[in-house]
Order: sequence, then C-alpha cells, then structure tokens
Amino acid sequence: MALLEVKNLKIEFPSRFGIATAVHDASFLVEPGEIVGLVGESGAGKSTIGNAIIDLLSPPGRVAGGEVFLQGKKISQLPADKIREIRGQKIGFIFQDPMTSLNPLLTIEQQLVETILANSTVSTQQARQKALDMLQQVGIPEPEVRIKQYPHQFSGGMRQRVVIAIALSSEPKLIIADEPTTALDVSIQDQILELIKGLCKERQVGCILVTHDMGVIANVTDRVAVMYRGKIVEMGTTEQILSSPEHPYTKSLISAVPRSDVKLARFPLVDYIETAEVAFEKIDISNHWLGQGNHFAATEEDYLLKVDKVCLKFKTQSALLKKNCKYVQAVDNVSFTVKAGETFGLVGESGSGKSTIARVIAGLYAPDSGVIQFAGKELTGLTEAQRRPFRRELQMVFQNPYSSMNPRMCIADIIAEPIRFHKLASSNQEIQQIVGDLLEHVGLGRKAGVKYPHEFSGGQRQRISIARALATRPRFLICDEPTSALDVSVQAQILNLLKDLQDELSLTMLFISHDLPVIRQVCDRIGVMRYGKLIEVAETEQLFTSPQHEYTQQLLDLMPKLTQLSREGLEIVE
Amino acid sequence: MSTSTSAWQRFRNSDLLFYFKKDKVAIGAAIIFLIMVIAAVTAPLTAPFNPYDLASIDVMDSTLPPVWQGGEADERFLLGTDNQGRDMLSTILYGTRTSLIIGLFAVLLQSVLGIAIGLAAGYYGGRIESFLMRLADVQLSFSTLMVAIVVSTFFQAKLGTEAFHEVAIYLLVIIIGISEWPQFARTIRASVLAEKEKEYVQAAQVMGFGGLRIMLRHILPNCLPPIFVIATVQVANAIMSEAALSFLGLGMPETTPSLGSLIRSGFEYLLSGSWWITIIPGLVLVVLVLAINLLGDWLRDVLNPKLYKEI
Amino acid sequence: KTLKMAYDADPVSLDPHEQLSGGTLQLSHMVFDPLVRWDRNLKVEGRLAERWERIDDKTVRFFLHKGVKFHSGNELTALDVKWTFNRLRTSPDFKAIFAPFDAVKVVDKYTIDLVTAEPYPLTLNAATYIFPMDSKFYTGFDNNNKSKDALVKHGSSYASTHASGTGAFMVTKREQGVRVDFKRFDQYWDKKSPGNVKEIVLNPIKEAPTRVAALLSGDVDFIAPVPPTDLDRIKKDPKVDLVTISGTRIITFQLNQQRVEAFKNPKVRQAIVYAINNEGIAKKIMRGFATPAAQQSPKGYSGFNPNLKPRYDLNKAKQLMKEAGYEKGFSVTMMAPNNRYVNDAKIAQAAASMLAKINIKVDLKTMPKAQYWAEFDKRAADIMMIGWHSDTEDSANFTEFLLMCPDKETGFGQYNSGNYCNPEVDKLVIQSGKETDAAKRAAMLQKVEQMLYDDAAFVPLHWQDLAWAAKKNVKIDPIVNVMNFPYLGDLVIE
Amino acid sequence: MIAFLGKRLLQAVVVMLILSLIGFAIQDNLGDPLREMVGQSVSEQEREALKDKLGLNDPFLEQYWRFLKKAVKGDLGTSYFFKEPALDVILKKLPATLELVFGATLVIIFLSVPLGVYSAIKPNGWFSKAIMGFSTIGISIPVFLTAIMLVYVFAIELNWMPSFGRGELVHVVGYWETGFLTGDGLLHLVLPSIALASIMLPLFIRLIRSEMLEVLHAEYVRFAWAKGLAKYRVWFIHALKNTLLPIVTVGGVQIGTMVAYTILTETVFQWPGMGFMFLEAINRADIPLIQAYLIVVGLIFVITNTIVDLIYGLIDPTVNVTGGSK
Ligand SMILES: Nc1ncnc2c1ncn2[C@@H]1O[C@H](COP(=O)(O)OP(=O)(O)OP(=O)(O)O)[C@@H](O)[C@H]1O
Ligand SMILES: Nc1ncnc2c1ncn2[C@@H]1O[C@H](COP(=O)(O)OP(=O)(O)OP(=O)(O)O)[C@@H](O)[C@H]1O
Ligand SMILES: [Mg+2]
Ligand SMILES: [Mg+2]
Repeated sequence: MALLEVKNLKIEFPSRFGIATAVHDASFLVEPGEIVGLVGESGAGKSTIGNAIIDLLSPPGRVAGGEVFLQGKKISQLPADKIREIRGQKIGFIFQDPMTSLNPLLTIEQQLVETILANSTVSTQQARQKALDMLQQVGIPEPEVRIKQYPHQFSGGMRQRVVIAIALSSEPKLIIADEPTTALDVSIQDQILELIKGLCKERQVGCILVTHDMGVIANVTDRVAVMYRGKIVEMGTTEQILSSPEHPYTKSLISAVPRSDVKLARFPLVDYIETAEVAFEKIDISNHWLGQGNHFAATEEDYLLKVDKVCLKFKTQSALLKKNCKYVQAVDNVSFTVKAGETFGLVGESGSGKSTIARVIAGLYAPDSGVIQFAGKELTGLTEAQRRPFRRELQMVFQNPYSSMNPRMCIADIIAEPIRFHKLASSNQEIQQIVGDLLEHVGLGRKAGVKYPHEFSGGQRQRISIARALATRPRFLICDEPTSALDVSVQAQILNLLKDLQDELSLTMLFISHDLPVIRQVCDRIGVMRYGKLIEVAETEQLFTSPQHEYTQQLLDLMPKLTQLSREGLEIVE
Repeated sequence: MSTSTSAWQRFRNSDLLFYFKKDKVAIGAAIIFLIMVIAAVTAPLTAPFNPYDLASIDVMDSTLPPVWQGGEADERFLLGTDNQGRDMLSTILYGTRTSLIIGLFAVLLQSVLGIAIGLAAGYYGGRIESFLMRLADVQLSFSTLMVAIVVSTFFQAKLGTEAFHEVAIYLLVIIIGISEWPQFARTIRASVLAEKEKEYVQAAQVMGFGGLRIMLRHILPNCLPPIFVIATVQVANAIMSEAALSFLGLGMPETTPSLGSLIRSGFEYLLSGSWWITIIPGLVLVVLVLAINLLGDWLRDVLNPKLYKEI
Repeated sequence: KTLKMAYDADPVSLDPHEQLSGGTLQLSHMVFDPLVRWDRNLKVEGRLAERWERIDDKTVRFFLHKGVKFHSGNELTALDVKWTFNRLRTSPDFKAIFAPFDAVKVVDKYTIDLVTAEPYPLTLNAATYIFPMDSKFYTGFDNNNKSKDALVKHGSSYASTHASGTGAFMVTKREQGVRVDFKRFDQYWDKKSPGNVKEIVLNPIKEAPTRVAALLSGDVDFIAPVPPTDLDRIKKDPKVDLVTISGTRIITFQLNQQRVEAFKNPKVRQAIVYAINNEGIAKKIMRGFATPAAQQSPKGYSGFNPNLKPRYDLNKAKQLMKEAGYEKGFSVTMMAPNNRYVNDAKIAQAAASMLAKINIKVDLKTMPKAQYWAEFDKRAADIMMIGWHSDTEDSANFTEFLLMCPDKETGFGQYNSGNYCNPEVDKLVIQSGKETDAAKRAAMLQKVEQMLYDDAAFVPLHWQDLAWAAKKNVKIDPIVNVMNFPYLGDLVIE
Repeated sequence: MIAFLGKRLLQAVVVMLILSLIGFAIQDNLGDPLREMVGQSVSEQEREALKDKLGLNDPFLEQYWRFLKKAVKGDLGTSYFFKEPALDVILKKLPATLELVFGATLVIIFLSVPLGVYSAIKPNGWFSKAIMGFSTIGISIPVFLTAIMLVYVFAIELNWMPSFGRGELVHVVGYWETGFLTGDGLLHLVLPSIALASIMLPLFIRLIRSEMLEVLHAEYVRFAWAKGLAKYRVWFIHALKNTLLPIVTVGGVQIGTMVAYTILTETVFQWPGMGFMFLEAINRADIPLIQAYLIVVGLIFVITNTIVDLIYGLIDPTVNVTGGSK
C-alpha cells in the first residue's frame, strides 16, 4: 500500500478576475521509505500541492477536485479536527519560506518543545532535551544558547534549519519538504539531506522533496516528478529523468543547470522557455529605459566600494546592567573592495555574517567600528538625509523576498514606487510601461501587477524583488541569495539579464549565494566567510582551481558533482 | 479633465467598489448611514417642529408618550415629547445633526492628530518620542474636561456668551479632537515600533524613500486595523462626551438638544416610565454607531489584501 | 434598632458653627439639641429650654432643663449656653443671625436672658440656632497645641472632628464623604422621647437614582431627598413609605434692571410674570412636587399673603408687552445652575421657551453651581435664577437678601441681582424688624409681599417640596418638618 | 534599563510640573471655592477676607511659586473641603479606585479575550455577530445608564447585589483598606466593576477580533497548524500573543484612563474613590484637591505607560523600547 496517494488533484485560486487553476489533475504516489523529488518551473504549483495535502491552502485556494489518501485512508475533505491529528504526527511539513514560518514572538525552544509535546507523550523535560538534540542534528552551533533566542536573531539559513528541526521533531510518517535547503551552504545542506535520507531508509518514512537544485535531485531522490504550468508533465526514476528526459520542459531544465566545471559567458538557454506560454519578452537592454540609465561619474579610486575593518556585534541577551549582556560577533573585522563593473561573490557558512555585512553596506545597520566607502564617499556616520543621494545608487535584493515587500501594496505599486519617487520617468504612462516591462523581464507578465505579494509563489516573489531593485537603475546591487528559489531555467534568464545590465551599464554587484556553480558563473572575485571573518578573497577561477583555505577546499569538495550525470544525452546550446 | 475621468474610472475598477457591491452588509450599513446623514442634514425641511424655536414649545406638552402608546399620546408628536415638551422626532432629527458633526469631525481630528504624532514618535524614536509620549501623558491626565475648560473659557472671553453658542459646535469638535488624540497616538506608536523592524520597511529605506513617505505609505497602512477599531468606537464616545461637556456648561447650550444630551437627560425619566425620552434616541445612536462600525470593519477587511473575501 | 440612612451629602464638619447649611443643622439636631425648635407647623417648641418668657421688647428669658448631660458627662448649665452664644457670634456664617443681639445674661445656673439692642421680634427664631456646646469639653488645647474652641473655616480644628453635645446621638466613627456612624447617647435627657433607634449609619449618596435604589433594594432604611422623578415609583412600592410636605425654599428669577433697560418698565416685568406658567412648571417639570408661588413667603410664615395667586395669562402678557412698547420683543441672556436646585436647568429651559412666546429671545446658559455663583456675583446675565431659604424661617429675610436695594454697607440686597430697588419696601422691612407685635408685624410683611407682587419685582416660580422615603417600619412621618432636619432622636422603628 | 527607568522618572517629574502649572492656570475657571464653604447669608466682605486668608487673591505666579516650594516637600496643599493634606485625601481614596479598576480589568480580560478570539475564529457565526451587535450597544450606552440599569435589575428587582458603596472592608496596610478579602466587599465590587468594564469591553473585543483576523492569516500560524498543534494552542499562544501588542498599548492607556475617570461609575455607585472625589472637588472648586489629583493621575499615566512599554518589550523581542543600539 502506498504511503501517500494523490489522485487527480485540481486546485483553484478564484479571484475577482476569474478562477486561476494552479494545479491540474495531478496524480502521484509516495511509497514508504521513498524520496520523491518534485521539480519544475517556479510558480508551477509545487508548493500548492504540498499545502493541499495537509489542507492548508492559503485562502482563497480550494481543492476543486481529486482525492488524497494517506496509508489508504482518504484525508482530503476531512473535518478540521481529524486533519489536525494528521498534521505533524503523520505528515511533517517544511514550508518554503522559513523566514515567515517561525512565530516572531516565541523563542526557538518554545516552538520546538510545543511541537514535540503536541505529537508525542513525553515530559516537558524530555521534550526540551529532544529539542536540543534536533538543533544539534540540523547543525546549529551552540544549541543551548541558541535555543533561547528568537527567530529574528537567526540568520536565514539557521531559521531554515529550525523549521526543518521542527518538522522532523514530531517523527512523522511522511515529510513534505518544500525547498528545505535553499539558504544552506553545501556542507550543511549535505548534513540535512543525509538526515532526511537516513530517516527514510531507517524508519520507512516517505518524503516529497521540492527543490530546484538538480544536484540534490541527483543525489537524494528515488523518483522525480516534473511540473510545468500546473501539470505533472513527467514522472520517473531519478536516473530516467536526469539522463533521458522526455518532455521538452524537462530537457530545457536540465540543460540550463549551471555548470560548475567551466565558466561560461552567459547561461545557456533553451528554446522551450522562449516558446513557452509565459514567455520572457526579449528586450534589448541598449535601447530600453533600463539600459539607458544615467551614467555615473567615474570615481577617482579604482574601486567603487570599500569595506574597511568593519565589525558588528549583536546583543543576544539583555540584562539590567550593560556588562551582563551577551553578544555575538556577527561581522568581525571584515575588509574588501569591489571594483566598478565587477561582481564580487560572497560565500560561506550559514550564519557566518554574509547578510549582516550586506545590510551594513546598505546602511541598515551601523557598524560598531570600521568604515564603508562608496564612490569615494564615506557612508558610515552619515545622517539619513545625507545618505539619501546614495540610496538609489546602492540597491539590495533581500534574502527573504516575501517579508521585504509591503503586504498591502500591489506588485505594480511596489515596483513603480521607486521610479516615481526618484523621478526616473516622466509620465504615468511611461511608468506603467516600465513596470510592465520589468515584470516581463523577470517572467511574470504584465498582468501580475494587480496582484499582492501573498498571491505569488516563492520564486515569483524573488523575481519581483529583483525587479524592484532594478527599478531604481542602481549602480551597485547587493544580491542576497537572489535566485535560491528559482528553477534553473528562470534563474538562467535572470542572471543573464543581470549580466547584460552589467555589460551595458557597468553595474557592480555584491553577490551572496550558496550555489557554487552559480557563483562560478557570475562572479569575478569571491570572498569566503566563516564565523564573521572573511577568510579568503580570490579571483573566481583561482578560487575554484586552487583554494587556499581549508574551509574553502571543504566547500568545493562537497559541491554536488552533477555534470557527468546530466549532460550526457544533451546537446548544450551555447 | 482627462485625469479626473481616469481617476473616476480607476475608482470604478477599484477593489473597493468591487467588494462593496458584493457585500450586502456593507451596502446595508452604508444605506442606513446615508439615510441618517441625509435626515440629519435636511432636518429643517423634514422635521415637523423646530426644537430650537422655543416659542413653539409648550411645557404642558411634556413627556407625552409616542402615539402607539395610546393614553395621553398626542398625534402631533409621533414619537412623543421630552421633558420640555419638544417633539421627540424633530429633536432627534436635529440632534442627530449635531451629534454626527461632532462625532465624525472630532474623531477625524483626533485620528489625524494622533496618527501624525504616533507615527512621528514611533518612527523617529529617541527624544522626539519621549517628548511626544510625555505630551500624551499630560494630555491624557487632563482629558476632555480640562481641555474644554481651557478652550471654552478662552473663546467665551473672546466672543461673549452669545457668539460663543454660535461656534460651540466647532469648539466641541476641537475640544474632543484635541483631548482624545493620545489614544490613537499610543496605539499607532506601538504598531510602528513593531512594523519598523520589519524587512519591508528596511527595503523602503534602501530604496531611499524619505521618512514621511515610509511612514505614510508603508508603515501606516499596516498599522491601520486597530485604528479603525478605535476610531469607530470613538465616534460613540465623542457623541457622549459632547453631552457630558454640555452638562458642565462647556458645550452646546441647553436649548439645542443633541442625541447625547437627550440620552443623558432622559435617563432620569427612564425609570419613572417615560422610557421613550432615552430609548428612542438611544436606539438611533446604536444604529448609527453600528452602521459606522460595520462600515469600518468592512473597510478594514477590504484594505487587507490577505483576507479572503467572498466573491 | 439600627437605622441605615442615606442623605445626598454628609455634614462637612462636626463643628455646628463652622458652616450654616442644611447638613450642619441636620447633624446639630442629632448630636446637639437646641434651646427651642420648630415643630411641623412652624410653631416653636421647647427643647433644652423648658420654657421661656418675653420679659420686655428686648429680652427673652429661657429656663433650662435641669440635669441635662453632655456626651462627655458634664452637666448643661447656663454658662454653656453663654459660651455657645459667644462662639456663635464669632462664626462668619452665623453672626448675621445674631447681629441684633446685645448680650446673653446668665441669671442663674439654669436661667439665661437673651437681650437685643433694639426691640426684636425674632429672638425665638434665633434661639433655634443655639445648640449649646459643652464648654468644658471645648476648653483647653489639643494635641497640636491649638485651642480646642478654635473655629476654623477650613482646615482642621478640634471642634470639627470632636463633638460633645446633649443630643440623642454621639458620633462614633466618621469617614468624610463615605459614612458617619452614630450611637444613641444612653444618658439622653429627653426620657419622654419615643425614639428607639440605637444606632445610625449615615451614608451620603449623592446620585439621586442610586439613593432611591439603595432604599428600594433594602440597603438603607431611610433616604432624603427623594428626586421628583422617582416619587411615583416610590409611592407605588409596597415596602416603602413616602412623606412629602410643602417646603419653604422659594425659586425665583431676577430680572436685571441695570443690564436691560426694558426690565425697568414694570409692565415688562409683569408681562414676564404673566408669561411664565409656573403652575405648568410645578406640574410637569417638578411632577407636582412643588407648590407654585406668587410671593416669597411660604404658607405658615408671618408674611404669607393668602390673596396672592399665581398669574399665568399669556394674552395678558402679550398685551402688557404691547403696552410697554415691546411688542416685537428683545433678546436677553439667562443663567441658571444645573445642580443646585431640583430640576434647575430644566426649569430655566422651560422658562426660556415660555418667554419666547412673548418674543423675548432667551440665550440660556446653565452650569454647575461652583461656577454659577461666581457668575451670579458678577451679575453675568440679564436673568438669573436664585432660590432662597430663610435662615430665620421668617418672611423679612427673603426681602432683605433678595429684593432690598443693594447696599454694601448694610449688606441688604446682597443677592439682589435684579437690582430692584423700592425704598418703600425697604422701609417697611426695616420697620418690621423692630416690631415685636406679631399681628402688626405680619400685616407689614404681607403688605411687602403685595407691593412686590404688584411691582413684579421678581419672577416667583415655586417652593420646592420636601420628600423623604423610608421602609414601612420606619415611622418618619412624625419626625420630618419643613426645615428638612428630621428629628431622628424621636424616630420609632417598629 | 536602569538608565531608562531613570529617564522616565525625570520625565514624570516634568509631566507633573506641567500638569500643576496648567491646573493652576485654569483654577479661576473652576468656580469659586468660597461658596461651598460658607452659608448663603455671609457677606461679600467676609468672603473676601477669607479669600485673602486662603491666598486666593495673590497673583498667579506667586501662588504657583508657593505651591512649588511646598510641593518639593511633598505638600500639595490642603483640601478646602476635607481639611486634610490633599495628597492624603487622594491616597486614602486611591485604593478604592484601584480595586474598582482592578475588578473591571479582570472582567475585561476574562470576557474580551475569549469573546474577541471567538469572533475572530468564526467571523461569520451568528454568535460572533451577536457579540459584535452587543458591543455596539455597549459603546453607545453611557456608563451611568448601564450602571443604573444594573442596580435596578440586580439590586432592586433580584436583590442579589448591594446597590452602593464598598461594603465591609479589611485594613491591610497604611491607607489601604481592601474589599477583596470579605465576601461582602467582593459582592459590592461586582456591579461597579461590570459597569466600568462595560464601556471598555466592546473596544477590547473589537480590537482583539480585528488584530486576530489579521494574524490568523500569517504564515507562522499556518506553520503552527502544520506542526499539528492543538487548536487552542494555535489560537491562544500563537495568534493571540501576536495580537497583544496593540491591545496592551490600548489597554495601558485605558487602564490609566479608568483610574483617572472612574468618575461616573463611582458617582452612581457612591464608590468612595478618587473619581467620585474629583467630581466633588470640581463641584466644590476645591482647587488644592484638583491640583493634587491632576498630579497623581499624571504620575499614574507615566507609570502605566512605562509599564506598558516594558511589557511591550517583553512581548515583542524585536522591539527595543528602552533605547540603546540594536
Ligand atoms: N494565495 C494565492 N492567491 C492567488 N494565487 C496564488 C496564491 N498562492 C499561489 N498562487 C498561484 O499559484 C501558482 C502556484 O504557486 P506555488 O506556490 O504552488 O508555486 P511553486 O511551484 O511552489 O513555485 P516556486 O518554485 O516559485 O515556489 C502560482 O502561479 C501562484 O501565483
Ligand atoms: N538582529 C539580530 N540579532 C541578533 N543576532 C543576529 C541578528 N541578525 C543576525 N544575527 C546573528 O548574526 C550572525 C550572522 O547572521 P547573518 O544573517 O549575517 O548570516 P548569513 O551569513 O547571512 O547566514 P545565512 O546564509 O544563513 O543567511 C548569526 O549568528 C545570527 O544569529
Ligand atoms: Mg513554492
Ligand atoms: Mg543571510
């Protein structure tokens, strides 16, 4: 008997403009002990299927047809009390968006312990112990200290691990993991995937793993389902799918996987994407608003950005007296420079301070010590008003796209606002045109403008976030995990767009990512961070071919070796 | 011209109108509210008597029950008369006007003041915040009564009693408006403190938007739900405050009845049998407040895109 | 038996001389006993004074009861009366009443003479205010080294917190504004008194509906005053008794002749009196709980003129206005308190609408009494409301304060905000003050009422009725009186 | 933290100074205190003399200066009516008011939370609609009307509850006598508490409902469901805690307001507290008492608001109200 059976599932999102069908007729099985990979286009409906299984579709979503069986029992259309017994205990769920999944007002401990208590009969003391164990297992350092903290004190990757720990802590029969490792560096990712694999094999737990990372698919899953535009277009064993894909979308997907072995000028694209229903409108940057941007005066120095001995610590424990407070050194004496027109990559362990340094540069945190120089001007110590002229030039794509968008503004407004505010376009019509174009460039289509952030899939939100950052026509762009939630084909499209902008406008970028192949394709120089320190800075090729630091070596070793597997039967369009 | 039509078109296409047309409760509340506003505005035309015209009042007609009560009832007075012999129906029509003006405008003033102060305090923090919040403390401990004393004595001295009565209603708006802003300010400030830590605000800062824009366009809409609640509740409060102030000789003259003062003065009669003096205006107030609250609830829901709305 | 009662206020002080107010007198009648007191029909009856006789025009001799004990155990003697009298004359509130007196002469241990400078008819009236205090008890120095007899208007004094009188009750506990506990004095001199109340708990309950509720729910046994709106309800309730009697406080409007030229014209004043339907006000607004007035003196007062009848006649009023040349009317301002007299603001409002009918447009402002008196002193409006109760229970007192020509020197006309001035009236009133022949004096005072009536010197409204309510077994009917100080010592609870 | 409290203390002093200044500035408009102190036939000269003695005829600044000099020593003047130091009078009345406010707060908390949460969870249920309907009636009816109705129903008709006062009290410490320790005292507390709560309750129910409606759609609530938590835990721990921020703030202000303005309830129930005393003081133009009252109330506001800010910081760890970096 299959652990989970999904039959002809159909899911709709009604809206005042009509009913959008997010999932058509999806059917698949998960056997005990099996890991089923779910890959597909961003916005294809992967998360939606997962949500539907545990009856947690976000309103107004509804299951319009089909059935779901768990261990032979029908669990679709169960009354609320019955389905609640299944959640957690039978099905553990890892949401795609770890940042917003955690209750901001409860400590990590409270959130873990309550889950354990709700799903098993242990004492509070035992539950606490178990919570610590779980954190340990997902690789959170110093769990005894960390467990008392609140979500906002965690880095993106750490929060993701907490969510995983919570989902696994209730020892479910089925795990639905929606892109569980997007924010994790390869070593931790490896650790987590091993953990899940172990559970599946030892306890006959079933798992649905939604991911964009073909490396993960190749290494972990037993079978793979490929989704495109709400349909499962292809399903088979991992071998089959990766080595001999049949559906054109699957083919294009695999061909778009960035290569970790060589650096290419541009990401490979496949015709299918361009002929597909949601087409990226081809734009010619050179005669488009985006490409015409004001050209900035060259700086006298040979670098655009200079980070000089920046330190920043966070308070982790308040106390009545100052001296009893505890701190964590998030950024520890970090210095580097970024030349105009170059892309500087930042890799490193989750929680090593990458996002923090990005925020310091963006002016969101004031460093405890050290200096940030931008275009020859010192930014640290400026008042908000003095800083404003630089704001537009220095943009940031946040690690968590969802929470960085105002939930009460529709997408068109979100993107139009900076254009309007900085008076980058002359008329309302022009603004609308530009917003539409930007939405097209990122593959969402003009019509998406009237929708609100919560109506999008994780990847779609990430693309909105990028579109918004581009709307100011920045000179310097900080990208904190900009493509982690994107399928490789969309990712290729977007990264190509960024590259074009770079060529045309000499856009400078600080690129934070865990995806080493992407880093290799995109960056000119790379810095490696660990424990708040910048431990190595080198030219890309140099770093990949002859890493100096032992941690860097370790990272590179763990990089999924996928190239051999996937590209055998494929022609690569270059 | 073209912009105005497009604004109109935009309104016609807006979610607001769309969901409004779908929501029976909202339509009902709006209709009732409109009827009351119209009845109040046109009181001089529709009311059978003019309760401000003292010559038309006869004490011997006082406390007559509504016509359906029979007994002493007099058919001239559909809803009976109050303790002075004023026709209840006319008095309510005129009184609703006074109360509506005070209720709506005073709350508008309160909320504008409170929101502005609360936003500024929450967003800028530091000294500005301390100053504004202590100002709120001062204001709170003084409350309506003290403000009323200060403002009305000032104007009374400036204008003399007679002219004072002419402007009394505006003064009441100002008094109640000034004295109750801290409610809004503290609430808004609290929300702002929480909201400003959120990433979307940081994103707006990175975009380089000015403080004012971030406050009004980003933070404020996300702080509105409690404000809607307080504002709708405050309408009733303002209407009753007016009555209390008038009693203290600091508001409307005795001879211009408002809903609040009717309810207030009628309560002595409630237990001696003349229930209509209190109950009827009370019902009018309840319906009015209910309509405003329903509209407020509806608006709050519509403004939250995340809430699922019946289509 | 224990009596739980609720008044609208509790006494401000235990010192009977600190403030001349209803509350103080109510307390005085419980804790102290007067030389003489009013009975229900406004006749004087002896208390500590067994009997008295007028010796001459200027002197009345009082014979005290023998063996009367103060709460402290001291015996009451003529010296205590003298001591009390002297203290009264230093009290800002009471000294006016005792101004005509020259001295008090101790004849022997139990006999005293009250002597006035001029022939004075109201010695007995004044004697109702003499509540002998325990002179020994109040002599010496208290813990703060202040003299025990100190009479302090505000601020604490020994006398304001300690009391020793001859009255039926002793204060055992007092928490101002919350409650006062009394215990019956077991050596009370009046053995004939049928009173059987052993303890009294007095709770001030300011809010009238609450007071009524307290009675109806059985939390208290006796309340006063009863608000007019609740009379019917109380009457209907089988568990409680209502007692009402016509009161002596007159409510009037004064028309300020200084501010308004038209008010100098007697026709206009008359028109106003004719326009105001005071019977309607008494019936509708006071719910029959007032006696419509045409003069100041209530029935029973020497000046009461039975010929004077309320005169509401709208046509006559209009005609008078026409005759006076004010057919088109004019505008005036009016002020009234809204928490001083029963239904004060409502009365004013009704009056305003009545005046509108003769084209007098009234701009009415009502306010709480604390502010009202300041305005009244400033004579801030053209028409002002004032109620008056004669401290001496005598007709002349009304005119002296309300209608005699205002004079800073003599203090006459102190509350005459209308600035009405009629030398003839003044003369008569002053004369009456020296006339000890009761009949002659009554004729004079009745003539005064007639003159004021004809002149429409003020707008008479009504005398507020008094009402008390108590549980059926609490027999309040025999002990209440027009002055509104129930003689609780004589109260019988079945 | 300590610095924060110190700063607040300083601010409180400033607040109280301003309050006393304004209080002084308007004293002439509060009426003439003499009238309540003397009989009707006392002459104007006598009154003037008395006024002089009380120092009421001195120039404003002189009076204020005198007041300040005394205030530094903790002397806020002597009440004309009670003839005691004004501060003492207020401190004696304070426990009664605080107990009433506490009672009302209990009523509010124990009713508004379940009702508010319920009507957010089932926004379209008939019971929720009934709650919303009743709450509108609650805010539209003035408190004295509610109070008197309560008295008539529960004291007169049913005779379950006493109609006025505080009942039997037990002395605790200092000026504090409590009604919480006797059955009679508790019984006396019921109706006034309900009456006082009745005005605030609708606001709280509506606020909780409104905030909760928002929060129930948050991702972390969905995740809480996905974790398999019991529904009460999701509603009351996850959702409610996140709705608390505005509630606590409004609540703080309202409790402060209740302390200050229990006037009507106290008057109707003849509750011997501060509010009732204040109304009387206004009626009697008892200026020192009004002054002292304003100052005490100002202090109460600063204190409650400080506490609210601290609680706020406890509830929301992302917010740092006590200042300092990050
Ligand atoms: N609440 C909602 N209201 C309306 N439309 C929605 C809502 N949630 C999701 N959708 C739509 O449903 C479709 C599927 O979304 P889903 O989140 O399942 O995508 P996904 O496959 O998980 O994509 P990604 O890889 O980007 O996370 C998307 O087109 C999205 O716009
Ligand atoms: N607001 C905060 N308060 C306290 N500690 C914080 C705060 N933000 C970040 N930290 C801590 O600072 C360290 C660095 O966090 P940061 O977000 O920069 O990591 P990161 O390199 O971006 O990791 P990831 O790849 O997981 O996103 C972490 O230990 C984190 O717990
Ligand atoms: Mg998804
Ligand atoms: Mg990060």
